Amino acid sequence: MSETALAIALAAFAAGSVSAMAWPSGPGARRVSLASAFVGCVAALALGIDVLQSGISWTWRSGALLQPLGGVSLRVDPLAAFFVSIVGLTGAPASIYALGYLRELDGGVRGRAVHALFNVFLAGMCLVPLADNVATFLFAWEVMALSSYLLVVSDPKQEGAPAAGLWYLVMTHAGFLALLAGFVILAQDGPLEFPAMRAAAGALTPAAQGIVVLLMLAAFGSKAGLVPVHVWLPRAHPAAPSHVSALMSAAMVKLGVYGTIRVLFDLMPPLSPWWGGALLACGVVTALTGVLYSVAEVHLKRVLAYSTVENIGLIFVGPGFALLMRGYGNVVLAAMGLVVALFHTLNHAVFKSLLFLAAGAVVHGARTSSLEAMGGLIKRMPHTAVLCLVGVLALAAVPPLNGFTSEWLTFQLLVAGARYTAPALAIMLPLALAAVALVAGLAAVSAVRLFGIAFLALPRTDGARDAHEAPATMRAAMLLPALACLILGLVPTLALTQLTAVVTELGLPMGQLDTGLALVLPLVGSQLWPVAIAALLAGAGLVAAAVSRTSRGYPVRIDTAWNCGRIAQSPRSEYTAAAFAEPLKRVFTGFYQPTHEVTVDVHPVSPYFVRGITLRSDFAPWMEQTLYVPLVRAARWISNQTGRLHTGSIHLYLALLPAALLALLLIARWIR
Amino acid sequence: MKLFTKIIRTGVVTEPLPDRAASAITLAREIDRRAQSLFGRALAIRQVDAGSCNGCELEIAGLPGPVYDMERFGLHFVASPRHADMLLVTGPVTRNMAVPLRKTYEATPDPKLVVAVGDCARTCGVFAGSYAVVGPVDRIVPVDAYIDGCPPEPAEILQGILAALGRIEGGRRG
Amino acid sequence: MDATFSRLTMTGASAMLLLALVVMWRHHVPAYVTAFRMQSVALAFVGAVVAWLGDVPELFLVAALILGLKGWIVPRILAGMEARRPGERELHPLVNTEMSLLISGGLAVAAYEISRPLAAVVSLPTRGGLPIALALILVSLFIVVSRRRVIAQIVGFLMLENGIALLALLGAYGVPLVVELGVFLDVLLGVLVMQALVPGIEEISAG
Amino acid sequence: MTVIVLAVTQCLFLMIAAPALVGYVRWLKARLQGRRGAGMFQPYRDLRKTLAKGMVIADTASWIFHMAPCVVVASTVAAAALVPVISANQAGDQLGDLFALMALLILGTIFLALGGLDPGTAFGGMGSSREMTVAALTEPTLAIAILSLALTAGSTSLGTITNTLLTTPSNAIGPGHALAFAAFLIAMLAETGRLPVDNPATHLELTMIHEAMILEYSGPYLALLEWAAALKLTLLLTLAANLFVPWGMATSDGAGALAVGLAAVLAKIAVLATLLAVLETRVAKLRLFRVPELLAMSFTLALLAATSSFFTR
Repeated sequence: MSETALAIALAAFAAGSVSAMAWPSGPGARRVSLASAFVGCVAALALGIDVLQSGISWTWRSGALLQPLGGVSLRVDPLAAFFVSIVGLTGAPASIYALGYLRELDGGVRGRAVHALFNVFLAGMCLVPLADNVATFLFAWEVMALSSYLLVVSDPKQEGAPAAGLWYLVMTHAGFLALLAGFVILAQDGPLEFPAMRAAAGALTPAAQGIVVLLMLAAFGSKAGLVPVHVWLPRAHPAAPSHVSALMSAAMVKLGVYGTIRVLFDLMPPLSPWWGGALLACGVVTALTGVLYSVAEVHLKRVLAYSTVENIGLIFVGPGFALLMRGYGNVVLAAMGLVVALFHTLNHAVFKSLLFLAAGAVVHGARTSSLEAMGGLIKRMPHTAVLCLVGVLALAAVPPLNGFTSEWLTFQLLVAGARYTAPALAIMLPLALAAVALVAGLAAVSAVRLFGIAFLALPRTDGARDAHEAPATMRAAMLLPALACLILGLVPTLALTQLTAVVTELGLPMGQLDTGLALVLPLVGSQLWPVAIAALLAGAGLVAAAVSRTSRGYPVRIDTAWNCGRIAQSPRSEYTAAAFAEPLKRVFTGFYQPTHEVTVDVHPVSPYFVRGITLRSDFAPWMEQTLYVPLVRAARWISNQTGRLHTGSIHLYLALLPAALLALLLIARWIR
Repeated sequence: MKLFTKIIRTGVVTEPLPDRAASAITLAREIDRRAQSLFGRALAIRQVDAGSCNGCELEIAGLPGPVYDMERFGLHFVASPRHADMLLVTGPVTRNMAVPLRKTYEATPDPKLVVAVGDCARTCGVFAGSYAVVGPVDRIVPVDAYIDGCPPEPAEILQGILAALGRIEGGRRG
Repeated sequence: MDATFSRLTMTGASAMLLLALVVMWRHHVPAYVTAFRMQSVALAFVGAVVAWLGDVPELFLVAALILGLKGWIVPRILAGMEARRPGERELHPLVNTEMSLLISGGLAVAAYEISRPLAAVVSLPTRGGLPIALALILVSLFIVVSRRRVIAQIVGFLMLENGIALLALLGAYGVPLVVELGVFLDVLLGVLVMQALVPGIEEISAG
Repeated sequence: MTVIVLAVTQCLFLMIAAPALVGYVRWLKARLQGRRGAGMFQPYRDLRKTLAKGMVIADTASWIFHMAPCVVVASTVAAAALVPVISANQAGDQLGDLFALMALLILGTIFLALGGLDPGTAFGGMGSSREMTVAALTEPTLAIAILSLALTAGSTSLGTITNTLLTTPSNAIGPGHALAFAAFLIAMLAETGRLPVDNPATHLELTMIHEAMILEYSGPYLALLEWAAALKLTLLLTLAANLFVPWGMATSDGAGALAVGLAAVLAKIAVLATLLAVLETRVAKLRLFRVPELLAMSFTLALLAATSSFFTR
């Protein structure tokens, strides 16, 4: 069954890209190619769910394909299936969305390219988790990276797209090299097949292990957006078309998580717990950095991108915790750590794709991507507003939506870890818990700010004033993830039971999770019953609404908003996104390092008549400056130095050959 | 600690209202019983300075204090007309305050009372005829009760409010 | 018995730590003096508890001395110093308040981590309080380095001295009485000298 | 069955008692100010009056403005359903634990903030921004306080925590418990917008946090919001009382035990409310940008509590 599903998926993606290229660009081509993308995603989802349910994993190998690199070999196991199903789950709505979203691209070359690349991108993302040898993995990885890069730079009108693309390209290729090196060391000149590497990995020296882990974390971390290698993410996501940024943030970034888990928990032998501690700390720092920037950012899609960084941080808390616990010999907690990480991966995939699609609709409708220029959209785009509110509440991690369930699990995880371990973790886990709690609170601030400034109050610009609702296809596409948010929030056990199977496959048995509506975990003394809470909320809310309707004995009047007797209410008196974040900017001054410049425009007659005052407030990107500027400088210096070699003397060039050969031989000898 | 010993030593300083008939109060029009029963022992007041000399404000500022303690009657000041049941308007209505007064009245949910405090609010007092003055309060919003005096004492203001609520007798029908 | 013993001493010790945190949080110098006074009372309480439950009778004397000297005389001297230049606050310490509080929290956590081996070797029922005493020492050192006002620094120094006394009480049921007396005299002398010097120092640091 | 009935009664008890608590605090503060003050049942009269009044809705408001009060009430009631009031073995534990309670309160805060932003007035936005900031900065303290409770009790479920403390009272002596209690109380002051974080009786918009968001609400909506705020205060006070000083709570379903439990909880809430009134008479409101210092203080306390309960486990 699942073999055919895979075949269908790949065939569909191929068909989609070919049709987009071959067919004269237009509505027909758009429909056909996106429809086949949709079919492919559904097939991928079917494949994933089938394998997750049956637990049957199979492999397929062909030496003929990709022959020079050592042939293609695929393996579908529950872990891979889970990530494939995430790709399918988020790809399907994205394809429907693109039907309405990319209408204006019809009849242009760009339309063709975008649709074709979209299919290629999906195919690449489906193949990455399935790869069972280095060649296939790197090939799929590169396909995914290149297609997404081209999609990022696909819109020439998008300001800053080329720069974003450059950042992305450099980071992803640095990652690629790190990946290659890591795999080569891991394989220890054995065959570059995953099973062989799994068998051989036990023989690695601790030093080599350390190097591999670092390389892999650098590579997958740079794809996932771990601090400090996250810098491409907030640049690339806003530049890409929204359905692509939704996919990048919901699926592609998650493949970094997949790679980490696959290497650290499957290919590598059990590692020292300190790696876990490091990973945990890294995750926490990432989460804090992401959420702090997402609270202060005013560019709509960049707010979402930074919140993706935050959630990636929260996800990485899981594997770190799992490594730690496995190191301390508490297998059940380790398994829980991974389960929670995977569950949050799923939840974030769902609500972040919803939010990016909604953001696309807003940018599309209001013709601006800055929060400061929006406002009042809830009246102009009512359906988008409702759907976006669902996503925003999931982002804020409040019941009864899925974001809350995984946050609750993360809290329980850290508490249980603190309870069941030696005081050596006495420092780490409480601090981690505090940090996660702070992240949750700030995420709520960011969510309120996002929805409140963009959708509520009065429109701040003409663009927002005559914004229009998104076409039906886009709204339908947003409805799917919104429903998923609700279902995952109400019945988390639906997914969690499958995830326990996934981690059991990784040699971390967690024990059978009961499939009831209430969420009960081993080693956790408390339980959560989301459906009951939701019912309680709904009931009490309805009663309250009824009371407010019936109790009043006097009429309801509509009047202008009360602004202390001012004659007219103008959007200029509204709180702006920047103002909303101001208290936090003050509290975390050390982090933002804000810069203020005030320019007063005075009347020529006298300096006492002020025409206008403009305040320009920004914060220093110290992370980039301290980390990357030196790197760039070093790279330039090296290239200049090597430039010196080009003297033009043929003898020098000839001399370089034997020199290089000699050096290689020596190095090879030395490594033996 | 000093603070609390002082508190204990001082005790409650609130004075009972003088029971002499409140001569300073004029009830401009009949207030419907439903509203009166509703506001019986719970009334939220929004004070609007329509352009007074702040003499009346000084007296009004005495109301929440320990001596007159309006809270014992269930009265309290609120920060927004949306929360208010009664507007306590002082001063002749100046040109600048005419619209805000009107808007404040409209912003107050039904049912609502308007009590005009001080001579200026009723007759514009010494400011009558000034180019800056539109007129007395009832030129702008319907007034339920007047409290005369320049300025009226806090006790009289309290009596006026209570008379408007029909909780104490007294006050001429005007 | 032992349980109550350890819990009582720990309560006293953590009360002392809290009073050290008060110095981080408040800006008024009189509040510092009050904090120190109450901290010394808490120290006397701990001493009395140790004397009683650990039956070391001469510690009662020590406790009484602490109460008299640090709980009464020294605070009065400090108050006198403040009375000369009243109303000046510790408005801008070298480390701002949030940071100071968080750092002291971190110091306390670190103290716990450092003193675990110590608490392991000591078998007295009072060992639970050792980390707190260590934390108190670290925190008061931090007060000394992070505050600008000289009086605040003196208070920090005195609290440091309290912390050492606490450590001695909990770790070894107090040092011999003679040493204790010597320390007291040193403290008194130090405070008196400081009292003489403070105005000058304040001038310098102000100018 | 009795458990369910008990749970419902407890929730209803909180809902009904809430205004009286606020009234009591106001009355006591009046007395401390040398005033006679309104009786402790004044808030009921105010609620009755406000519920019966008409409404004025801003023309700029959307359906969020109408939805917010209902969600605020719903989330607060749901949170109240989790709180053990009279009896330590309660049905609320089936629904969720302390973290769920935190999240429910945040849900209410979020909708309050959205309701404040919706009409597009300056003060509404200001209030929302401040309220969300304070709420966000309070989270870590609450989480760590919960952790230190969970470390001794072995679970984050409220019933378990109270039961463990009832069975082994010696846990309560010693620093961990006291520090966590102090931290929780400070966090509670910030959550419920009392002094020194926010002045519940202020009329000056610029100093407002909570009031500024509801300036635009009138009539029944206002009544709902006021009542929800009272309920939040009551449930947090009850939580503080029963999590940290659970003695007197009923452990069996016997009528006598329940009566004792009721008396005990009333006494404890009365004591805490008195403390609150005295505190609010004593302290002045902090400048908004000194509030983080207060929260840092409570966070440090909570951290100390967690570490010390780590080592005294």
